[in-house]
Amino acid sequence: MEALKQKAKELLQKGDVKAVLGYAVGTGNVRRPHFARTPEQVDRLVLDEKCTQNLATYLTKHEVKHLGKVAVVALPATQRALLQLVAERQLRDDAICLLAMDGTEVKVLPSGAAVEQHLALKTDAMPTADKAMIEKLMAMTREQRWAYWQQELSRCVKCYACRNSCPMCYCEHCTMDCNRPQWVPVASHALGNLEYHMVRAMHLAGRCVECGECGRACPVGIPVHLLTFFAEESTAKQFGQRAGHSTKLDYALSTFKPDDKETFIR
Amino acid sequence: MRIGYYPGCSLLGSSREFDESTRAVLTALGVELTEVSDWNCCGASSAHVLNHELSLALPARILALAEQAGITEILAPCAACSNRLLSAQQELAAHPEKIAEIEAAIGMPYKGTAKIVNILEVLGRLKDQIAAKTTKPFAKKVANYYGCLLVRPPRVVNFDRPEDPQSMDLMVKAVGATPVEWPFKTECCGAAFSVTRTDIVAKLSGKLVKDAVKRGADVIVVACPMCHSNLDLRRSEINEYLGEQHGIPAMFITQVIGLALGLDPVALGIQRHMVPVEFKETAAASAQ
Amino acid sequence: MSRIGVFTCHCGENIGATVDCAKVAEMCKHVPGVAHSVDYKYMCSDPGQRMMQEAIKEHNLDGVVVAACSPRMHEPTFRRAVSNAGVNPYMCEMANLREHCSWVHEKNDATTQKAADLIRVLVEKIKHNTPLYPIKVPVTKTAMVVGGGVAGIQVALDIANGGHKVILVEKSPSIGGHMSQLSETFPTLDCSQCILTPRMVEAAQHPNITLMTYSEVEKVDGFIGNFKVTVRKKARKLDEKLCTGCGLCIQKCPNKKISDEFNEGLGTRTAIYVPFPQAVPNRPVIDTLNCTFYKTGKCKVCEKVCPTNAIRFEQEDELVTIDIGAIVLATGFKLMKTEAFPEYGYGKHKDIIDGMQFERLASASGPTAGVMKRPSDGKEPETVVFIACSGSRDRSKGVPYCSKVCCMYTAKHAMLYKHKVHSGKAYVFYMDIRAAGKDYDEFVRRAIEEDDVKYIRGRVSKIYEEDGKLIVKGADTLMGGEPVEIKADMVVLATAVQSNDRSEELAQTLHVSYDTYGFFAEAHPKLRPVETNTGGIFLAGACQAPRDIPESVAQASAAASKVLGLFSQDQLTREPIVAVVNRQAGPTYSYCVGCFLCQTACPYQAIEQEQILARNGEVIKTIARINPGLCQGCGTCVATCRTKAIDLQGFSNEQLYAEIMTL
Amino acid sequence: MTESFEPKITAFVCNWCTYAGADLTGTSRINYQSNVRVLRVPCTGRIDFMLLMKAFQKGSDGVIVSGCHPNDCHYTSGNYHARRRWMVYKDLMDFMGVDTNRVTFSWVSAAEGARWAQLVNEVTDNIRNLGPYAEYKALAVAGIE
Repeated sequence: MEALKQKAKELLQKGDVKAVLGYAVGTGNVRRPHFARTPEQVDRLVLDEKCTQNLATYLTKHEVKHLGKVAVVALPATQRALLQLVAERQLRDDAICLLAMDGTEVKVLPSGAAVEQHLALKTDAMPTADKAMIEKLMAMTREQRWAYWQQELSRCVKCYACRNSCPMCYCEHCTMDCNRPQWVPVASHALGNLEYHMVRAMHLAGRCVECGECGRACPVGIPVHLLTFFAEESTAKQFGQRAGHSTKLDYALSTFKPDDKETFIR
Repeated sequence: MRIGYYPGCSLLGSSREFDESTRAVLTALGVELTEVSDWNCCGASSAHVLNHELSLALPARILALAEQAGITEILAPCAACSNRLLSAQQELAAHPEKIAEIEAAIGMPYKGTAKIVNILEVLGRLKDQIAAKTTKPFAKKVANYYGCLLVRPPRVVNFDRPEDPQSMDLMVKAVGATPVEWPFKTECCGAAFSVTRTDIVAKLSGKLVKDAVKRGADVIVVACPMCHSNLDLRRSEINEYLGEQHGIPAMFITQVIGLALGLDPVALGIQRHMVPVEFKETAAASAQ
Repeated sequence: MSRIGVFTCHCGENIGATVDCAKVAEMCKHVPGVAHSVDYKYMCSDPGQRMMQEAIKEHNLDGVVVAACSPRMHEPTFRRAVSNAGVNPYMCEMANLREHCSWVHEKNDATTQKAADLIRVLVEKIKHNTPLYPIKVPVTKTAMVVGGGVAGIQVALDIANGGHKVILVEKSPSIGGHMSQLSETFPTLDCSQCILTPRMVEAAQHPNITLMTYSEVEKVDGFIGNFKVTVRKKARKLDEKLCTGCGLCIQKCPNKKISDEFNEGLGTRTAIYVPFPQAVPNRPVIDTLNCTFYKTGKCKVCEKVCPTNAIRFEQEDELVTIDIGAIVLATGFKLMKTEAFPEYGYGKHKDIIDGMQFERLASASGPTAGVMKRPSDGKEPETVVFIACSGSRDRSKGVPYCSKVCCMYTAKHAMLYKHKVHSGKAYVFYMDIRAAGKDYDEFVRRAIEEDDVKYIRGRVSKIYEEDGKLIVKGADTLMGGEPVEIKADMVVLATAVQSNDRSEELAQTLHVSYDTYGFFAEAHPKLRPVETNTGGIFLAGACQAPRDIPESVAQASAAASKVLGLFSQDQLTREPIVAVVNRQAGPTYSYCVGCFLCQTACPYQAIEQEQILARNGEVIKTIARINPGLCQGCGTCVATCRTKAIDLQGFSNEQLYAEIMTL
Repeated sequence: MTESFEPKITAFVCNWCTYAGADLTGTSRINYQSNVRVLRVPCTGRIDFMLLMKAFQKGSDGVIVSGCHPNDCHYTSGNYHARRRWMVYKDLMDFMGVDTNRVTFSWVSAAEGARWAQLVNEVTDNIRNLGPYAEYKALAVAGIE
């Protein structure tokens, strides 16, 4: 922790970055994002197992971009999100500065290439609980799955927390905001909820970095992250392309192979 | 250098001199051989064509035993053995789903981590040392006979050029021999017909012997027990078929190197051959 | 409120007998937005069209649904009619009551109801249609032809004769290509150079053609009608204007032992050289890799003997950028080398040669002056074996395709050999004889029947040397796989035709697609064989697939006609069914967030980057822009765009949404 | 399932292959059931998955999506992109419990007039057997006031 603070202070003092984005203790002992712009503010940084939020989400926001270069305390999922954001041209490679933990050592990753290399050391799979849940759902009958999701989604109030917390949902104009035509009904009712979550999952297929932030952000506890996890896994399984592993764009749904194999097209 | 060793059946039977000369030469070069304990048949000849599961399980057991003994690299001097080991290892690597079934069959875990090497690869690494330790240059004209399993199929063995290979030629050069330009390096010797159809062996190997002599070779050098059987053990059938008497000896590459290193010919099993290892005075030899 | 007219056609009995057209017309009257609805016997007839045009004026209609046959049949007819009545043609849609309804369903109420439904869908669509106008793109009427072989020369001549400027770029010092290396040509056995050389001269002298030999395309920007091509003119090391082509430098060059590319390594040349005597332009180049001066700093004999002082040792490559309207690729092919055949000795036997080497041996202008001499010792070969499909149709060699020309040239080679060596024996090993073409099969029969060439159906497994002979071991599959062994003096491998060196690199420079084997991909295998997927770039000859001379020439003229068609108007007019990226006022400027995921989805490289600049020139945002000159209107980008920033004119989100909501 | 249930089938087809193929069905006078309503788009690449969602919202009991066979796309690769999209979308629909028997993906070329008739008949019969897509219709009723 002290090493991290030390590095953060160094970066600020040298003027390499304008701010360090990390975690601090918030109300009720939760971990909240914290922008440290002075060495004093750095002292409030914490990093422990309670820090789970994917901070990459903030980097595409106008307000943060206006700050200048920001160093980010980056968990593996955050690192992946940053790579994907560079691939999707939402961040410039030279705007990247990551503080990543490698055991007890703090590493400064100053470029996409450095992140790629660092990430290559780790195979960060989906949490086993989520994997098990997806398997459990797939073992159900189709009707049971329908009932499960209808039950779950009935609690959705369409607050869009899942969307807003997602590092890859950076669009300024979301399909949900589209009203000519009004693709998806605005109100939170059975049809609109199903459609919203289906669209969100499709838009993240091949792009989801599997941080699970959307699921954690949901105020009514719907496991919405399972949808994007599933879509990403389906894409990866079928096409062998994965999000968040390279600064070079390799999006499965805008590329193809003539011999892609499916079994259902008649 | 320490290396695992899988002799296989031939090296304990008809080609005992291959085992003897391999051990003698490698020991002389400071290589320590660790024989895989409790090894079994590699599945060559019949098993692999009759039962696919067996073709995987037999080599897998050998490799699993090697893994248990902490062997990371395993030498199988017999070309058929190394070919079987490689084939099985590659198939299991490409189809990991088959591993569980094979593990159940052999009753031990299999990882497939041991690297399989043939005798020419091992000798190739030691070439400089061999050249330096050569006390009695093998000043003969040599027809290098690779046969089929050492270089084929290329996707399995991935060793040397499948047509007109070079590794043995370079090896014998290092001990002072002159390889002859020979188009029959990989022609068929008759292989397993050695036992069942000696007439075919006589015809096929006869062609090899005759051409090697015609191109001025003093000796045919091999690295496969099967090749050796056909060219040596079946020489009387060959000569009968050709209607000519050819006394050109067939030797294992390890024997050639052993002689060059000045090792005892008996330790190399030279006396075990059907065709005596005797050389008439040749131009290459007298030049020395 | 829209004022839409619905015109239901009976198509005689074709629709009328199954669908109650009068009822349909009546039902449509009550659809909101419909101002006028009638039925008529034949809408496409003159009176029918006139009736429609009058109704448009009388009822002040702003959109029209014609419920008749398939839009694939008469959409242009009715759009023209509507346009003549003063309504934008893209405000007219056709409901397919015939092919999709009356012809395929029983006569009953459900069918009539379906007819009305089909119309209602389009009425709702039209409410969201907007007038569209043809896209105009200016055209620079200069063509560039890349590759100066027979295909490239033909394209250049055809375009030039059509009255437009052509720049013919060739990487080697002379135009002529592979055809200039050939001895005689099948199936007529006329001398290749005799027919090609006049064309080469014609191209060089044509007032509309500029030759750029010893030059390569370096970079291509822009799009159809408006390319900017950068060409690297490699330094010939002499002043082409001063050089008269007298050849004195070549005679005096002391370095005479360089392997001659034109003769496929069977002859030698000097360091300053022209590739062959009939070269166009007849100007030498200095091969700096082999020139003594460049290696040792001494020599300069050529400079001393040159009567016009044209030698320029210090000359460097020059980059030239040219405005071009259309590009034709005619970069040809290469042959697989004999080194690629381990079973035939890895290319180490001098007397195992490839087809192009045989051409040089047989050519009157070749290294042996057309006398049959084998390369190793210059002896006349008494037995020659020709092996067709060497590498072709062989997956293990990476060439599963048929090289197409080998069956014919192998027959020709065997024939030429027999004509030159009457007592000689010629054998051909083949897999199948593919001699489809005018007078082609007759030609092969002639080789077999009149010239006594022995054709053996089977493969050759191995060739090795024994007592100065090449032992060719094969099988005769028509004799039940009987092994065949031939003692030959020379073996000719009809090696596979492969895409030319660096063709993939060139394809990437030009943004055209290419297949697994590096051949350039045509836009459609049947219907657009000389076009590429990139507008304004066309294909001719063997750069697309293996081709013989007649096919290359025919394809060249086809490509030229495409270019001439493009150049026939000052502006290129295109259907406005193209994608557009949404634009709006700041601070968002566009729904587009610039993720460019659409870029790889576009089959036409039509998606570019556009920078939105502030007044002070600062980049505010980078978004996608569709180049309407390149977009073909497939809409794949639209479905890829998450923010719905891209839409397809004519099949917009609103239109399709409206259609579905009518169901 | 009621005796008189007639399914509502919506078809999204590309202009160059399947639409033309359906035209050929007409010119060949091959009869098929009239439940299907065809919507024409330039290419399967244009078919946004949201169009399928909307078709179900509007009460389609079955949906057909059809275009050019692989390698035959008028735009060379629109169908390849579409195929990938469907491969993922179908998986996702299944994961969310949407009845994927309700969607039929198919390649019908401009020469396959008879195949189009057969496809429509098979899908229509199949959906008639499955009955109305009540689950989804209930959503729409609940959803749209």
